[in-house]
Amino acid sequence: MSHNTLLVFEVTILVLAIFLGIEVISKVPTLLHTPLMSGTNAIHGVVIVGAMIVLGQPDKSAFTWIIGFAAVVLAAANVVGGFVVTDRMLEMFKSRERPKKPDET
Amino acid sequence: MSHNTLLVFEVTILVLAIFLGIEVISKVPTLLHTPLMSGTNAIHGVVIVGAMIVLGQPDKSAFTWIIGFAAVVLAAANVVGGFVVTDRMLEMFKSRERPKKPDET
Amino acid sequence: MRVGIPRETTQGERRVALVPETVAKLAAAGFELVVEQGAGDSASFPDDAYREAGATLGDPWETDGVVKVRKPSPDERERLRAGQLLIAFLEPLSDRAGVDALASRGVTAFALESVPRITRAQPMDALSSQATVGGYKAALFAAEHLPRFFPMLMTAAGTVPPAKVLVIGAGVAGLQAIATARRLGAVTTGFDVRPVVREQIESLGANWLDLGVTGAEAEGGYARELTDDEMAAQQQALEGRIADFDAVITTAAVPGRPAPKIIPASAVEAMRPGSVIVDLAAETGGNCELTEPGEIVERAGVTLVGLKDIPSTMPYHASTLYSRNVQALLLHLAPEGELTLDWSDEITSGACVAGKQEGAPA
Amino acid sequence: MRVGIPRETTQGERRVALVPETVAKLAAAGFELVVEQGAGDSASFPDDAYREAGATLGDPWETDGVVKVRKPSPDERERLRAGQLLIAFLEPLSDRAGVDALASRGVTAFALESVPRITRAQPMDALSSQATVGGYKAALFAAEHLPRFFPMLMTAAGTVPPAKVLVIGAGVAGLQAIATARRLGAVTTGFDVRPVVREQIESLGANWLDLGVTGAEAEGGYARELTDDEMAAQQQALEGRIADFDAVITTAAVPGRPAPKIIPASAVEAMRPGSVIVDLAAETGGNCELTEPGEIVERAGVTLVGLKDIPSTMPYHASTLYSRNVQALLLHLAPEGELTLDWSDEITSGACVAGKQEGAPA
Amino acid sequence: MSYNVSNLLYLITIVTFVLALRFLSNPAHARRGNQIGAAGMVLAIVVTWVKVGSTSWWAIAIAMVIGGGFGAVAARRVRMTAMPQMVALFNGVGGGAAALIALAELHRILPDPGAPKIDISLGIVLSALIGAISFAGSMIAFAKLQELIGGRPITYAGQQFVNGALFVAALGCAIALVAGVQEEWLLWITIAASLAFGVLFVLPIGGADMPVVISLLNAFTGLAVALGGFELQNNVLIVAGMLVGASGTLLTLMMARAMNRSVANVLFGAFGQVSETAAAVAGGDGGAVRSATAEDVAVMLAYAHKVVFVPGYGLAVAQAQHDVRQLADLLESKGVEVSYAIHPVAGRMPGHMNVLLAEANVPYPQLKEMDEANPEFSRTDVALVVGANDVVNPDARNNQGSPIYGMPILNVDDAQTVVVLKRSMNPGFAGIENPLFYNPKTVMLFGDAKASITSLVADVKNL
Amino acid sequence: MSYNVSNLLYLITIVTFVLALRFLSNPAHARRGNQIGAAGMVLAIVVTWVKVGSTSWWAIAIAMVIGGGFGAVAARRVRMTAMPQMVALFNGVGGGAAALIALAELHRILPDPGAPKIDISLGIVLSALIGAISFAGSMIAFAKLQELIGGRPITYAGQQFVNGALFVAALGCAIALVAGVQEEWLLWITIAASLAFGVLFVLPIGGADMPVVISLLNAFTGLAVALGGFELQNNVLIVAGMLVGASGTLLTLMMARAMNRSVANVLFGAFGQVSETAAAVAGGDGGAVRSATAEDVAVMLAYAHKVVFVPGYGLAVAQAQHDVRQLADLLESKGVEVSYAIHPVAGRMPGHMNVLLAEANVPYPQLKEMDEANPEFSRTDVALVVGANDVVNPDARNNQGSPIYGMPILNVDDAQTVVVLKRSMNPGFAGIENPLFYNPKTVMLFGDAKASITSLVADVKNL
Ligand SMILES: NC(=O)c1ccc[n+]([C@@H]2O[C@H](COP(=O)([O-])OP(=O)(O)OC[C@H]3O[C@@H](n4cnc5c(N)ncnc54)[C@H](OP(=O)(O)O)[C@@H]3O)[C@@H](O)[C@H]2O)c1
Ligand SMILES: NC(=O)c1ccc[n+]([C@@H]2O[C@H](COP(=O)([O-])OP(=O)(O)OC[C@H]3O[C@@H](n4cnc5c(N)ncnc54)[C@H](OP(=O)(O)O)[C@@H]3O)[C@@H](O)[C@H]2O)c1
Ligand SMILES: NC(=O)c1ccc[n+]([C@@H]2O[C@H](COP(=O)([O-])OP(=O)(O)OC[C@H]3O[C@@H](n4cnc5c(N)ncnc54)[C@H](O)[C@@H]3O)[C@@H](O)[C@H]2O)c1
Ligand SMILES: NC(=O)c1ccc[n+]([C@@H]2O[C@H](COP(=O)([O-])OP(=O)(O)OC[C@H]3O[C@@H](n4cnc5c(N)ncnc54)[C@H](O)[C@@H]3O)[C@@H](O)[C@H]2O)c1
Repeated sequence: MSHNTLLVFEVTILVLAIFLGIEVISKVPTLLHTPLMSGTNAIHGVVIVGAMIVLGQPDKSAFTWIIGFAAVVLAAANVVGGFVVTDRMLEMFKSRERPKKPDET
Repeated sequence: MSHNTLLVFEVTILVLAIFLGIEVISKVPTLLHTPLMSGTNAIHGVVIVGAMIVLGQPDKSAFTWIIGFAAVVLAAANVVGGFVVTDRMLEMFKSRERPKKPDET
Repeated sequence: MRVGIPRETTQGERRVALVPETVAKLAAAGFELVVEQGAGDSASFPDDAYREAGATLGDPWETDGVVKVRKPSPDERERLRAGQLLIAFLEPLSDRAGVDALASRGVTAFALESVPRITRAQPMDALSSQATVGGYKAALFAAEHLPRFFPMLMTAAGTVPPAKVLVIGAGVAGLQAIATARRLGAVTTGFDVRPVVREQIESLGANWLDLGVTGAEAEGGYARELTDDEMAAQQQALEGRIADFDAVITTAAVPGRPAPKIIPASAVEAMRPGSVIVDLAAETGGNCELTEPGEIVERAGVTLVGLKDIPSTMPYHASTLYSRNVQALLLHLAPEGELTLDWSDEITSGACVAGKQEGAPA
Repeated sequence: MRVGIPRETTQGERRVALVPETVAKLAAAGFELVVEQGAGDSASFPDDAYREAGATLGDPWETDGVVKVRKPSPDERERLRAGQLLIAFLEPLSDRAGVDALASRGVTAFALESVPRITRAQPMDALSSQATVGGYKAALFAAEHLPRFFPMLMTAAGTVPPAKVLVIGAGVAGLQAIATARRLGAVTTGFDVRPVVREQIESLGANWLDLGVTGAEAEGGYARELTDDEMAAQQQALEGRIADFDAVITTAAVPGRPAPKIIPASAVEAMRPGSVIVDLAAETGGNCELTEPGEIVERAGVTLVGLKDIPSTMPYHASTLYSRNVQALLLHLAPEGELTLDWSDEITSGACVAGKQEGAPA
Repeated sequence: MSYNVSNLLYLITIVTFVLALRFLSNPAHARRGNQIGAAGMVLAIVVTWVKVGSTSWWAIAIAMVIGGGFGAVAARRVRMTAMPQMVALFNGVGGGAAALIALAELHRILPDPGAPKIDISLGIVLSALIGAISFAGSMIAFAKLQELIGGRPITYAGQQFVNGALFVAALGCAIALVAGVQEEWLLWITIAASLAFGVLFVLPIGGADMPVVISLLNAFTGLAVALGGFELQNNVLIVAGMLVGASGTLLTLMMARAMNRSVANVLFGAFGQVSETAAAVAGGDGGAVRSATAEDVAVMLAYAHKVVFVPGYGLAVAQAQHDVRQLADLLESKGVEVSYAIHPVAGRMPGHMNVLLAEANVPYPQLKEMDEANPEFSRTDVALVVGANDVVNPDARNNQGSPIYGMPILNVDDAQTVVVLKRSMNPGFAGIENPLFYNPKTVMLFGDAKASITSLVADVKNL
Repeated sequence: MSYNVSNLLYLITIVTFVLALRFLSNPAHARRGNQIGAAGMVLAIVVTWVKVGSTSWWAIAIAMVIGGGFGAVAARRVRMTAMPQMVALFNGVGGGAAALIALAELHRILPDPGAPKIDISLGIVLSALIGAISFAGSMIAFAKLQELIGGRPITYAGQQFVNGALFVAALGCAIALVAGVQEEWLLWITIAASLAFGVLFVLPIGGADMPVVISLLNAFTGLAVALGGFELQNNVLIVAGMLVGASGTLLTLMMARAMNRSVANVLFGAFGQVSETAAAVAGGDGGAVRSATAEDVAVMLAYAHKVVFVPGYGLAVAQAQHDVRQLADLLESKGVEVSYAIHPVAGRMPGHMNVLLAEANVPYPQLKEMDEANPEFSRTDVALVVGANDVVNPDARNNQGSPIYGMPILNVDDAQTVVVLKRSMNPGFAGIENPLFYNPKTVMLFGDAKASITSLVADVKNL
């Protein structure tokens, strides 16, 4: 199996992810646009995985070391900040799951 | 890259396909249940690809030859019959794309 | 078959038994129609309209049958011949003597009150059609005489609360009164002794008044008369609740019996000054003790509308509906324009109050 | 400040200028109120209710101010003193003499008709509040006198089509008449010379009758009088269309002018027998040539209802609304219960028709 | 054609399949969806054809002509009412194909006795197992629906035990194969047990429940195909198979829910008892009552040219007049012609319906009296009977013995479809049965009329 | 941890991300969605940590503490109104990280001068390019929103040309690299040009349009991450990045549509002109008018405790009384407390609103007159003003010079939020401006009241 075989599989995954990305949010109400944007922003913070792999390489040059370190810093800010900001935005929806009034059936 | 690497990619594809399969039909109205079932039935007729590969193998045993031939016959029936039946079921929706009445704005 | 349409002679009666529209249909069905001059005038149907519809002006009594609204006066009775057909409100239950007189003259008389209340006979049900007019008018009278608005209004000069209207007796007339009062925006409540009526009242968006009194339903959907004890209980319960209402419309009736006295004098006194009671049962004595049949009077600050013959206040449509009932009955008795009385038929034998053929079932 | 509430003496007038509810509020605001015995009787407000609300029974003329519904009769005028306040419908535009007489006695008189129609003065707008009663009642009168149903009914005795009602003049009264007729289920059409009214009519779910006649709107939302040519054109256009309607309600008025004669005799003749015209402008001569002000008459088979002073037929709520208008004006003129006339104020100077202080703007 | 190029082309097929499913879920585009899927299928076949090259191309061609020809003819010939068994049949052959492929692969790779062991993936064995179950089950479903064997549930004591044993046997042999007992007879036992299980599993299920079962077997076939794709390392098989597997499973759940049943109840409920729902709605005169969901009715309404509302007393009781008006407005905005047919004695007082509809501001010209309405029904697509009963009872026309014989009624049964909204099978004012409800043209939408109409409004909007 | 095991664990992360997006699209579960996503992220980090093993673990830890600490503090501290710039900032650093990773990889694999050429994939170069654009663009967006630089569009002649040239330069160098000119300076040019392009691309766009731009840059970052994942053969990066890329793109389109703009108009519309929409709704007294979509208002209504309808003449003109009643019923069924506040002179005749609401059968007890309604507004979540204007004009209270000064009004501005349904900014009967519309508490829902209420009903139902 060549590198290219894997590439084909990767492309397949990519295409499926595109469809899934579109389908899964297609019913979002306008009011959630901003929180959803913020949430997806947090999710691409997964780039931290890549950054960790770069910084975690053995035998790396100083250049890679610095770049990798910077990448981890930035990615970590993306992850943490992204999820926290989204959570704060969504707090407004929290209190509103109120119980049915008792006199209702 | 081992066979297992590919397997992981295949599993990833499988998982994405599961989500996609669910998302994509999640809004189907009851009236379309049967046509949709029939349509998906036609789609799994893609097994004909597998059957053709089996029958198209060089240097195959007589057993494989027979089995492969039978597989192609069955799969072809699945494909053709599936799409045709679905189309007939959906004919009822055809005529109904009527134009707006002229006196309407 | 020649059918005569006399002018009504009862005092205040403005209806006419057949209107030109129906005359035309009957003429087409093979009837010959003779209209007394001016018969339809008071209901806004001029003689010309009858002529255009195919009737002739003449003596309506010189015919094979006469259709009227009210029972014939003694004078009119004299003009009826043996074998002649008569269709009208003949009051068979309260005016036995009149019916007997007709029978003794050999007249074959059909009373619209006696048409059995079966599904097939609904087009001939003149009680229902006239009660519809009565119920509608009753609500209008209430609105008319109440010194208040029916609807709620929020205005620069303050908020006017909606009037509260109570309808007692929710038969055909009562339901129509409820519907009309609700249309005008009043908060409407209904009451009846027949428990099935509750759903019907609520189906008009009105409230049900629970007085804890229930009676049974007799054949044809009519109520049976309450016992004295039940009646006393009802009066008392009502007295406690009636002051909540600005207007009360009563339509309670038990066929062939004087109207039940549901509202005693004490209940009237409990009402606020300016309140109104419209008593549709005035014709049979009234549901209210203080009603003066035929009059509008004030008692203890309460206006009591006891007008009789309310359908006559809306003669055009009351006649039109009545006329279609008569048409249905005529076509039933004489399908091709010729009288063919089938005494085994439930409607024919049920509606006939005089001159019924021997051997016909009672 | 002592304020007197006399009993109305005008023939047929059943309203009263202040009702107990308002009396209580004014008493709380520092006024002293004197009610003539029986002042509220005909409007269903007994003397006791006034007493409970804080008024005293006595001579209403021996006070600092008198509030009435109708302008004082010559006798009553004699009882007014110089400097006394008077609030009532004083007919300043049509009864110049009466107003002058008041002025010469030194009375400070405020006419409710003259309250400027500005947003702030809406709670004092007694013309609107009484017109509301008039419009509502007009629709009821039409329903009452029409020999037909207003609503559509599909029954076993055939289908009754809905009545067609035309309302001419869609000011406050006209719109209320439209709303009420629609509530009763009539197919309702409105017409006015002011084109802005079209949207308002349609906002009540009614149709607009296009007669091709439009006039201009004067200050305060009133119409200006049509020219003779315009009037003739309107009469003619209407004559062609009026036979389509079962009932016509007219409310057209131009302030200070006799009511425009919109419906000529020929148009009445064009109508079907049994039709009804309710002429709310009867008080100022009527919109219909054949109207007999104060009477219900039949002309060419058409019933013409020309009753005057319609709000008096609903005295309870008419008085209540009027009373709140008077209260608003009183509180405006005497905020703390003491008269403090600010002649620079638009409402004060606009509504004052006699006894206006020197130097106040006209 | 290289493995990679073909896999990339297969990716296009995958995309078409996803789009096909998406479109198939939407009434307005369903047919286009099917066509897109078919196009993708043709591409996949062509790519495979080129890839396989000259090897056995004639055998493939012959097999395709035989299979395809049979499929085309069978699908064309079948009556509309026999569609479900066709789906079962084509699903079964698909499952059979999947099983055969797995069998061929396993046969090829299974070492000769004594030869060194090889790696056998669980996927391929499961593909054989599941494909066989799907094949056998579908064939039984087909036979039942085609009435080749009795449609009634077939049950006997100990059935569950036998089924369980067969399934365990099949799975056990499959696992043994993977675990290293690489004997060909194990494979044969797996397949035989699977086939038997498929037969016995479907046999006890009644005809009315078959659609749910077919949908489940359809999902099974999809899964079998996906598992086969693993072995062949073929993305199109993996993705297409799994799309069908997943959406088929969801669809099965939805179908069961639409019948107000759980899937478990459908599959195992038949043991020893007839389905209760079916019994409850079986009519007095032997006819059956068809009940529909609001969604179904919504589609009928939205795609109709002319809809006539027939209100009755139930409309008044439910106070649904405003909602009816709203539904009518909505339909009109979609270009449907709407009117109301008012029977003279509908309701409980003269003019009852008029009062309600006037309140809801229904324009008077839309109200048709009986004489005007009756000739219109024959060109009406849907007559929507809202809480009326006696006034649409055909016994008044046909049954001399009926107490309402002779009353003129609204001839709703002249319409293409009659939808009756009421809460139960209870009679109306006259207290008599209504044969209209057993008319094959009629579907019942049970529930309070206000609630039903509200759902209809929502569903029509979502179309 | 082996490559395959880690990739399988990453698959769990992928699943959590899909679920996160799904939940985030639904108001009832959005918060849970975010939490699920965070959990998946933690898993991915732990897996990577273990996999990377001991190498540089302390460096990673320090970097994570620095970055994470900054992110947490910044996100916690920021005011609610400054959320958008935070999103821009965090998106920018994510893009930066992606670019740095690509840079590191390229630096590592680029052959020394003279050494034999290697395969460079387009993906990794594009990752650097797109990541850099996203980083620079986001930083400008952040600076604009934070008012570090002017929020107004910044334009100059030839801008489009300069931007185009920069983009072509970046792309050209990237392609040259892949095509075989494997010189490191090309990489640096690519990155420099991308950064410059990012800056200049965002600079001309006005503050009001920023959310759309941020959403687009968010999708860019997702794409950059996915492309980086290709190089690292890391499924979680590919799938998560592409999910964000695809959903971010769709979201961008939807956001632009919600503003009634096209994306192109947002991105390039600013060249040489101020956005027209923004200008149209700028208020007379300098305040801005906020306009909302029906969906937004639907969410507000559905999640409110108490909603007060304030009808005016517009309700009558639109004849929306039946629809208002229906919306009220729907809200009540969701447990919202509903009432109607009726101003004495609302409409054009005394009792105008009563006529309409009685027709729609609104229960009398729900109608509140002004004196009763006003004290309630302070505990009202949403005051829904349906076609009223003068009767809610605060000038009557505050502005001595106003012709309506002194008229008592309905104090809707005491409510938490005021939603005004009308067709335009036109005045009402009195012909005067209404400062209520410029109140920060107010959102306008423009359109015919009947149409707006109908949409609200549909949207509330779909929540
Ligand atoms: N119009 C008149 O003047 C008048 C007067 C008296 C009698 N009638 C008689 O009344 C009958 C009128 O016929 P019709 O067809 O209008 O009414 P009907 O025959 O009484 O039938 C009404 C149907 O509505 C259903 N229903 C009741 N409440 C409902 C709800 N909330 N939601 C949905 N469905 C509901 C009932 O079935 P479920 O219980 O299963 O829901 C019932 O079968 C005739 O027999 C007529 O002779 C008429
Ligand atoms: N009640 C009475 O007795 C009476 C009598 C005469 C005068 N007035 C006066 O009338 C006014 C009443 O106040 P109000 O707040 O009810 O009305 P308003 O101030 O006249 O405002 C009505 C608003 O409704 C909007 N509108 C009109 N048609 C619409 C439609 N189809 N859909 C959505 N919105 C629509 C208009 O804005 P768009 O054009 O932008 O849509 C307008 O701003 C007061 O000034 C009062 O003094 C009252
Ligand atoms: N099946 C049919 O075709 C048909 C036709 C017409 C009417 N009906 C039914 O017949 C019923 C009665 O009709 P009607 O209007 O001619 O009746 P009615 O005029 O005889 O009586 C009017 C109402 O008064 C009520 N009543 C009697 N005593 C009372 C008391 N003490 N207190 C309170 N209420 C009292 C009765 O129950 C009745 O509802 C109605 O329900 C109507 O629906 C059926
Ligand atoms: N701004 C405010 O506060 C306020 C207060 C009350 C009334 N108004 C407005 O003032 C207007 C008039 O009120 P009104 O009812 O007292 O008026 P009105 O009683 O003077 O006149 C009644 C109607 O008759 C119409 N009319 C006159 N000549 C006519 C003709 N030849 N043909 C047909 N119609 C004719 C007028 O246009 C008016 O609509 C109304 O529109 C009302 O809304 C405003």
